[in-house]
This record gives sequence, structure tokens and C-alpha cells, in this order.
Amino acid sequence: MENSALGQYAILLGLTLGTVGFVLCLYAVARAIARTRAEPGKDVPATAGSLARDPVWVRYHARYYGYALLFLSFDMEMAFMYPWSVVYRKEGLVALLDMGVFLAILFLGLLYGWSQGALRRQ
Amino acid sequence: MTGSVWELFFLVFFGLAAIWFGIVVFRTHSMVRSALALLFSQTAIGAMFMVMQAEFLGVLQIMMMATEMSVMALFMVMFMMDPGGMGAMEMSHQKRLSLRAGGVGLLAALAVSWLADWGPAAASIPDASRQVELLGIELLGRSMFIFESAGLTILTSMIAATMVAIAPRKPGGGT
Amino acid sequence: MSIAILLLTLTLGAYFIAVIEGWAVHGRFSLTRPALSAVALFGRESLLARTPDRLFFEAAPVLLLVAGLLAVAVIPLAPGLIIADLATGALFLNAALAYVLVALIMAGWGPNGGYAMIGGWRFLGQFIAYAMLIVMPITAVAMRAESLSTTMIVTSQADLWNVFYQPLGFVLFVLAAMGLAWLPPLDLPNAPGDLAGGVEAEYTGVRLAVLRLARMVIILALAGAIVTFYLGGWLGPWLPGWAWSVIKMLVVTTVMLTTGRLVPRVREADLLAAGWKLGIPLALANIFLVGVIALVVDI
Amino acid sequence: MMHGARTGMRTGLRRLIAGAMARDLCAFVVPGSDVARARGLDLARAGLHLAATPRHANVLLVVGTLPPDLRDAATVAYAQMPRPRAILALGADTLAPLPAADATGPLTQVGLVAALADLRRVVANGAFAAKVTDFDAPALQTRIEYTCPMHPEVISDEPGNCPICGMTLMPKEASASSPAAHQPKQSAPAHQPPAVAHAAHGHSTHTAAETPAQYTCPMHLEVISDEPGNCPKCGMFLVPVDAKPVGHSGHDHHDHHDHHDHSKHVATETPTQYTCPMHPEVISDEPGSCPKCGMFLVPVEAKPEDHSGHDHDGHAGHEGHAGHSGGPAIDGIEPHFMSMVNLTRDMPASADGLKMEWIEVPFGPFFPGLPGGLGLTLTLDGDAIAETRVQSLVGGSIAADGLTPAEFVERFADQSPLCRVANRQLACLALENAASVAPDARTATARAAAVERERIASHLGWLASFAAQTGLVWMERRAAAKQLSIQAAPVDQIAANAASLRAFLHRVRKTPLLRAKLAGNGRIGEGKPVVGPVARAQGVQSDARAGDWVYDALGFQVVTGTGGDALARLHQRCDEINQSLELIARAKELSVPEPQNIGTVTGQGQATVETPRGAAHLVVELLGGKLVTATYRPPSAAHIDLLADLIQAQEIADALVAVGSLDLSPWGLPA
Repeated sequence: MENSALGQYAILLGLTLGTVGFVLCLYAVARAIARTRAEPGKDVPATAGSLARDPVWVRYHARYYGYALLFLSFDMEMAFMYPWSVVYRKEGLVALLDMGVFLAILFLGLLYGWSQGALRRQ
Repeated sequence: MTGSVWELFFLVFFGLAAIWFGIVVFRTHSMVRSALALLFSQTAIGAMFMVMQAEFLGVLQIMMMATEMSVMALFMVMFMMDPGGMGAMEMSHQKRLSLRAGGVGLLAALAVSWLADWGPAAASIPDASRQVELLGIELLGRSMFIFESAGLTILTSMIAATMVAIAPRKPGGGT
Repeated sequence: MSIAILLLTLTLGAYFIAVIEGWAVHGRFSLTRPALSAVALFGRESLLARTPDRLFFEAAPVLLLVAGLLAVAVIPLAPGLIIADLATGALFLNAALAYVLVALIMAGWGPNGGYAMIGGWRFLGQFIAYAMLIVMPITAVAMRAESLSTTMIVTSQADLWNVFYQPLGFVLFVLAAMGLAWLPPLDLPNAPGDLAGGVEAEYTGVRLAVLRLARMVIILALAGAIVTFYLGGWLGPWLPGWAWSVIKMLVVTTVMLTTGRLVPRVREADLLAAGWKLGIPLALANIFLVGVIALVVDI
Repeated sequence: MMHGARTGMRTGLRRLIAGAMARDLCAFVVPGSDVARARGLDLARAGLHLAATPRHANVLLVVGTLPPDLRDAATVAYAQMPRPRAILALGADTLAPLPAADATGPLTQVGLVAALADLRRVVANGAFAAKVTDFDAPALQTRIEYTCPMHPEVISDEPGNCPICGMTLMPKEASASSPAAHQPKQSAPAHQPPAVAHAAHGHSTHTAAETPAQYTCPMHLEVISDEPGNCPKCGMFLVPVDAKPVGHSGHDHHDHHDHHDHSKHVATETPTQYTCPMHPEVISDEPGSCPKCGMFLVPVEAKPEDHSGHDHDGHAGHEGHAGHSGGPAIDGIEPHFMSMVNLTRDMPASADGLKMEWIEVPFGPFFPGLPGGLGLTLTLDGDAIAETRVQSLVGGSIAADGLTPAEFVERFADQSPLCRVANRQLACLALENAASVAPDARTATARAAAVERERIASHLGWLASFAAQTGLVWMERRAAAKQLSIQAAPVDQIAANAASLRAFLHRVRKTPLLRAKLAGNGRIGEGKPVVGPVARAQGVQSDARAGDWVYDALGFQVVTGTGGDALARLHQRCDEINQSLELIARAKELSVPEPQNIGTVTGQGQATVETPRGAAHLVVELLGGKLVTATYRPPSAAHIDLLADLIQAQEIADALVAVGSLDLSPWGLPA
């Protein structure tokens, strides 16, 4: 097993391609057993015994966009926390204070969103 | 030297995949397909980082782009007409202007990549865990100011997003 | 060669998880039922909706299985027994499991059906609720281990398992993991009561078999992640390393699959509110706490 | 040979798979698992797994005889099951559109087990067959309709342009059973204020198929021409002059037109060029439709700068109702960019002010957790309910003319399978009332005990489907087992497992997080006509048993709760189960109501019985010992009308829990 970093990535890529190949083999076996017959009403998405033929690709009204916007910012914050967490124990107190300030700033943003009613079902 | 030939091959392969997904973003009529094409284009770029042995950057790129492009897909579906692309309407506007802008951008990128002095190629690359540590030390050392100002910009983005998107509540509303 | 053995043990683990889920749902413990239903699924037709997004509909189960397998690839069963020991293993696990969200959005949007689409976007809401509660506990674990590599994380727990070192992180991570694998009570995307199968409703035949296999692998990956981050991976007296890992993973899976069903399905509004108003402050507190302990105590 | 087989020779691998399928039967129960349990079928013990959707099932289990509407719905469910699929019919005489059943049996547990055994054999042998015929049925037929991507309500039978925006119409499948293309959807405009017509249901315009003599422009009536085309002034699609369909687009436009002050319309400026709202690069000198998307071209003023100044309103007004051309030219964005503001001008805004499109999703007759046979169609705004349409597919009164009393009692009991004993009691009391004959105290008490036993079984059945809906699998399994055990149990056996039933109910109330899921959900306002446990959960003392001397002898008091939401209804039904257990213990004797022979009597009789869902009322008319008419008012009739505003603007999960908490019985409702 190659232990160099690139070797690991090659294994992962091989795993991905192998999985796709495995699934294609499964599909091939299933198709070999029998084919799917097209019959009236069979291709309409099943909605509890009644036919709903209208397409449903409309502008979906999600109610959690308040959370989604704050999530984007918190996700950016996480990108900074990983390298910090790895060197935290070596750096000691300065790391704690540094990240403390960073997290306090972002917690401020969360409190602001919370107070303005972003964290609820709009 | 066979390693670097494979590296070059995969670098080019993922580069072309990124470009092809980038093209699909504008060719397709369905909004969700366009958003997820952008997602997989970023994943291809993340894979390029990993081929260039910048593991932390690559994995971070793959992870964060997956989630944030999905949230973008939701907003595209919410606010674009006919998100499923059923009507196959021609949605591109200002074609001449954008073609010219694209051409200028391409030339600028090529110019920077060819003309800038990148210095000698690094002979030995620190291994992945060392890279993460170096990045951590960099964050806490020389670039602490950049790190904290990044925190402030994220804070302003939060406040701006909330002010724009959330309707001001009637006074005395619940939490 | 060892990768082949690893893959074999992992498929056995996934099969045993299917047996446990069958027992949790139908109340009868039968070793053969998952095999029977898998073979039966092979024989059934694999249907396609009338105006589907064919690419999404086909890609979703495969992407789900790839996400599950890549996540399992970085889980160490024993000191040398790991498919890909990356230096940023914990981060890679999180990156792979982020594609579960992408796959479910594809599965939801693909068939152009009412239940599936609503199920897909509801899972995005559920993701936004649990996303931070997966990332922040991993940061706390990496702080103690001073590395993102899963093997280093396990060796760092030699003196004290993380479940005792940072119990708050453990609780948050387990709840977020149940959300990620959409196990009841957080089965919003395929809620049988609200959406009659939701995201999984339009899959039949061999595609459904791949989707269910992918779900089992994801549950296995999450159980592996919980064991690696919090329950000391292969560490344990008497038994060999890989035996401890397998036992712990099966125990964690059984707990996740059975205790979840004792509680009614959580409402999406409550899940989001709990995740953001309660979960994130607790996660930040957990990071701060671990930060202080890591400086004071040097185990 | 199975009708639902797949094509393929029965080789080794296929025989193995067929064998596996025979042992892994997954059933989609029609009309619903609640009816199957009420009829005494224990599907879990028979080794049958239930599927939430026909896609995951390979057996269609038909329980009892289905009314015609429900048979069509069962045909749809059967058509959507992947092959190989089988039909198991228990106690069903006609399956009409469905093919012949692969295994049949009487409607008993023994019949189910026997039918399952030979169904496994049929599936093992017949899953794959050499020759297979497609399954087709009238309910599945489809017609191709053409609709406009931006105005789904514009429907026409042949390709063409949308009368509102001129876009080329897209082919779309429509089921034959839906109203014909030409009738505008009556349901939409009825409760939509005509001025604010929602785009998904909005302008009920449609292209007139017949070809009247002349054409005119909706906004410039002075323009008259003999053949269809575009108006020279504004490019609008010319519409027939004399055709008078309800949603005549011109009329609609006038209506829309009045919005903007007609007098301000500047008639003098003569636009020279035309462009497409969505493709400004398309410039042409005369009106027509855009080559790219088919939208009609809108006039472009030569000098946008000074024009936009003084006749701004007119300009915007003119642009506004001319369809979807953009507002005044903003620098950087080309003129006439079709902004979403214009597109969603007429849509109703949701609670948070966004104007989104609605989709119509049926939670139809066979939805897991909802009562079988309840046709619920919700118009969803995202995951919240915008409109509700509920109808019973199993309604309709029974033809009582010329039946003997015994036949009438049997027929009336079978009409609603969820409360058969209560219906028998109701029929017997009404007949005895007509013959003014009173049963003696012993049989009356025994009959009351039988009704109470069925109340316990019905509440446990409701608890099982409510638990299935909220995701509590253990509670569903336990409640179903207890319902089946108590349904036909003699008095001593009921007393024996009363203690375990009370312990189970105690654990049900103590389920963690149940309050978070149910509290405040499905609350009905004061003063609404509510009956039965739903009313008593609100504190209303309405119970038909209160004045009855039989119940007074058994020491009956009306049990009420407080709160009136889904949680209070759960506690109320648990209290009523405990109370019924005590009543049965005191009655000490139990017998199913049998009609006394009342000889040849003429006259009218009426009776009221507290069924598990509320007071049901029956009036019978007899002529010489034979029935003439029977008018029956089921208890759920009141709740069906409350449904619409009960779940208005609720999230789907809360709405379905609220609907489930009402414990509706669609059987016997007026159709």
C-alpha cells in the first residue's frame, strides 16, 4: 500500500471509480434479468393513489433562508478554525485569546441575527 | 519521474473537468443543474489542489463548496423563473458585453500566469500535516491581523445578510 | 491486499447494520431478511418518472454510495488497518459526508414529484441545522489530538477517551450524526408519515437497492466516526484492536437505531431552532472548555 | 400465471429471485391499514410488511369491497407498482378496473394467512412469464395539453401562443379524468378575488377553439381584423370578438386594465421599433413574436430618456398591462428587462412577503397515517399549506328502499367498517324506536358494553395510525396488537388484559418530546361545530351517552379535557379508553346488537348513538315492515368542513398531524 500522500489519493480515486463500476455492474445484472415495461400511469410520481401529472419544478418557498444566510458565514468561520485547532496546544494562551476574539465577533453576528428574527421559520 | 507524469495527467484531467463543468453552468437551462455543475467544478478544483499535494486546501475546498453551493442552489430555485428549465428559455443577456469581458479576463489570467515571477519551483514540499501546522502558525503569527479582519468581514456579511433578507419584525414580536 | 479485507469487513458491518435496522423496525431479529429483500429488489423493475432530471435521478444513489465509502475509507479499525490514512482524515470524513446532502438534493429534484422535491429541500433545512454541530466537535477533538489525522486522534485518546474528556462534544456529535444519516426521529427527507417515502419514494428496483446499501454504509461511517473521535477507536484491553473497533461500532449503531425510534419525528422548525439557538452556543462552549483543559492538563 | 409478471424465461437465476420475492412480500393496503385492522386482520403477525408508497410494494392488498371511486384510485396505485406485482383480495367481490386477483380469501385472519400462503406460491412460480400484457385502465388515460411555462392556467388542446404573453405553449400531459381543457378551472377563480388572480390559478383565459368571424385587440378595441395575428399598436395577440367563454382573455385584460388609470394611456406616441422583453437584442420594425422564445414583441420608444420623465406612469402603466415588458430603462440593464417584480405582480404574497409559485399535491385516498378513502389535495406554498380540497371517495348514502330490517342492519353496519358495532346499535335502536319496542335492561346493557368495546378498539386503531404518522413505530405495533386482541374479546379476557392496556396508555402519555410535537397543533377556535372526543378535548360537555338510562345505570360521567389541540385529543382518547374499560367491567355482559323482529310496522323511527368519533344520527321510515328511506348523519361531517382553515398556512407535518388528530371517518359522508 503506497504510503505517500499521492498514493492515498490514488487509492481514494480508485475506490470512487470502483464503486461507480460496481454500481454499473449491478445495473447491468438487473437489466439482464428483465427490462422495464412502459405502461400508462406508471411513470407518474406516486402520490398516494391519485395521479398528479403537473411538473413540480417551481420556485420552492423555503422558510429557513434566515438560517441559511447565517450558515454561510459560520461555514467560512470553520475554515479558519481547523488550522488553528491543530496548532492550539503548542501556541498556548495566545491561540485561545486569538480564537476567543474571533469567535466572540462571530457570536455577535449570531446574536444580531437572532435578535432580528432571522433564526425562525419565516 | 513517472510520478510527475501521472501528476501532470491528473492535473490536466481535473482542470479540464473544472472547465467543462464551468461551461455546463451556463449551457444548462435548469437552475439546480447549473448550481450543482458549479459545485462539481469547485470539487474538480479541490481535486487539483490535492494532486498538487496541498491536501488541506483541497479537502477544505471540496467540503465547503459542497455545502455552500447547495445553499446557492436553493436560493436560485427560490428566485429564478422556471427553475426546472422546462421552458428551455434563452436566459443569457448582454451577450456581446459578457463575451468581451470574458475574453479580457482570460487574457489577464494568462498574462499573470505567464509573466509574473513565481520564483523557483519548491524542491521539497512539507507533508500534509506539516502544512496544516504551518498554516495554523501563520494564522496566529504574522497574519493574525488578516485573520481578525476576516472575522470582521464575516460579521459584516452576517449583519448585511440579515438586514437585507429578513423583514423587520413588528415591535414586540417573539424571539 | 489489506484493502480487500477491509472492504469485506465493512460490507459485513453494513449487512449487520441492515439486520439491526430490520430488528428495530419490524421487531423481529432475522439474519436473512436483508439478503432476501436485496435479491427481491434485484428482480423488481426500476422505474423512471415521466419528465425527470435523468442525470440527477441516476447520479444520486451512486453519489450517496461514493460519499459513504470515502467516509469509511478514513476510519481506522486497527493501527495499520485503514484504507487511506490521510493527514487531514477528520476533515476528509466531513468533506465526504457533505456529499450526502448533494445526493439527497439530486434525489429530491430528480423525479419531478411533489413528495420527493419537498423531501429534498427539507433535508437541506435539516443539514443547516446539524452542519455546525458536526464541524465544531471535530475541531475540539483535533485540538486535543493536535492533528486532523484519524489515527493520531485515536492514539491521543490512550489515557482518557474523548467521551469523558469532552462529553458535551460527544452528545452534540451523536445527535448531528443521526441527523446526517436521517435516522428517526430526524427522518425528515423520507418521513413515511409526512411525505410517504419522500426522497426515496421514486426509487424502485436495483436503484433502491443501491440507495439502501448507501444508507447502510453512511450509518457505518458515522458509527466509525463516533468510535474514532470519542470512544478511543481500537484502544481497549484484552481483545485485538480491530475487534474493539467492530464491537464499539456495532454498539453505537444499535444505540442510534433503537433509541431514535422512541421519540416522535422532530418538527423542522424545532430542529433548526434547537440546532442554532442551543446547539451552536453549546458547541462553542465545548471548544472553549476543551481549550482550557488542553492547556491545563497535558494528557 | 400472474397478471403483474415480468417478461423472462424462468431460468435458474430468475427462479431464485422469484423465490426470494415470494418470501419478501411488501403490501400496499387499499383502502388503508386502519380499515384492515378494523376488520380484524393482523398483517404483521401474518408476516406481511407494509409499504408507505406503491413504489416500494409488490402486493396490492384489497380489503373488502371498494366503492367505484376507490377502485379507480386502487387502479392508479396498482399501475404505479413496479412489476412483478400481485393482487391479494380479501372479501372483495368486484375489482372491476383491476385485473383478476392472484389470491383471494374471506375477510378473516385465517383467510388472510391461507391466501398469503398460496400468494407466495403464485409469486414464486409466476413472477416471470414468457408473455406479459400491459395493464391499462380508463383512469390512467392521458391527453396531451399545451400550456404556457409562465401561466400554467393557460391550457389549450393544440400548440400555439399564450394569449397573455405570446410565448409558445409547452406540451404537457393531463389525465383524461381531469376537467376538459376548455373549461377554465372553476375551482380557482371561485375563492380567488378576481382582481388578485394567482399566476398558478390566475387568469382563467384560454384560447377559443372555434373560429368566430372577427378578431380584435383586448386593449385597442378599434383594431378589427378577420384573421388571428398581432395588434399593430401594442403587438398583443388578437382575440375573437364574439366568443363569450367565461375567462375571455380580453375581458380579463380589461379587468386588469382598469387597474391602471385608462385615461393616462398616451395614445398619440407612435413606437417605431419592437423588441422582446427577454431578448433585447431582437429588434424588429413590426410587431410579431420573438424568434427565440415566441414572446410577442413590445414597442421601444425612440428617446427613452426624456420620455421616461413626464409620462412615467403612463409608460409604466402601458408596459405593465402590455404583459411583461420591463419598467423604465435603468442604466446598465437594457430596457424592457423582464424583472421578477413584473412577473409576480398579481401573485398573492406569503406571510413573509415573498410571492412564490404554488404546487398542487394530492395526499390522496391511500396516504399512510391518514384515514383510508379521504381524498385530500393540498395546494402547497413551499412546505406550507395555501389551499385545501378535501372530499370523501367512499361517501354516498346506502339505498335502503325495500330492505328487510335484518338486511338493513347488516348493510348499514358494513357501510362504515371503522365503527360497525356502533352502526348496528344505531340501526337497531332506530328500528325499535319506529316499532316503539324497548329492549330489556340486560340486552341493552350488553349492547352498550359491545359499543364501548368497539370504542376502545377504535381509539387504539386511531392511536396506531397516529403513531405511524408521527414516526413512533413501537407505539404503532403495540396499539395495533392491543386493538386486534380486544376487538373480539369476551368480557373476562378484556378484564384480564385491562391492566396491561392501562400501562401501555400510561407509557403513551409519557413519551418524551410528544408535547413538543403536538402542543398547540390543530387548535379549533371556540364556537365551531365540533363533536365527539374532539369537542370533549376542548371542554365541551357534548356526549350522546349522557342522557341514556343504560349508561346512567353504569354510573357514566362525561369525561372532558382542556386545550383542544392534538395533545389534548390524545389524552382525551386515552381517558375515554380507561372509562370504557370501567364501563365494560361494570356491565359484566357483552353481546353484539341483534335486530329484534318488529313484524310489519309502519312509521318513522330515529336514534342517536355516541360512536367513537361523535354522535351519529339515523332516521328510518318503515312501510309494512320494509324500509323506505334511511337518512344518516355521520359524526365526521362537521369536522370535514373545519379542515380547510384548521390547517391554513401550517407546515405540512403539522397540518397532517392536525388532520390525523381529528380522527375523521370518510365512510358514509355525503359525497
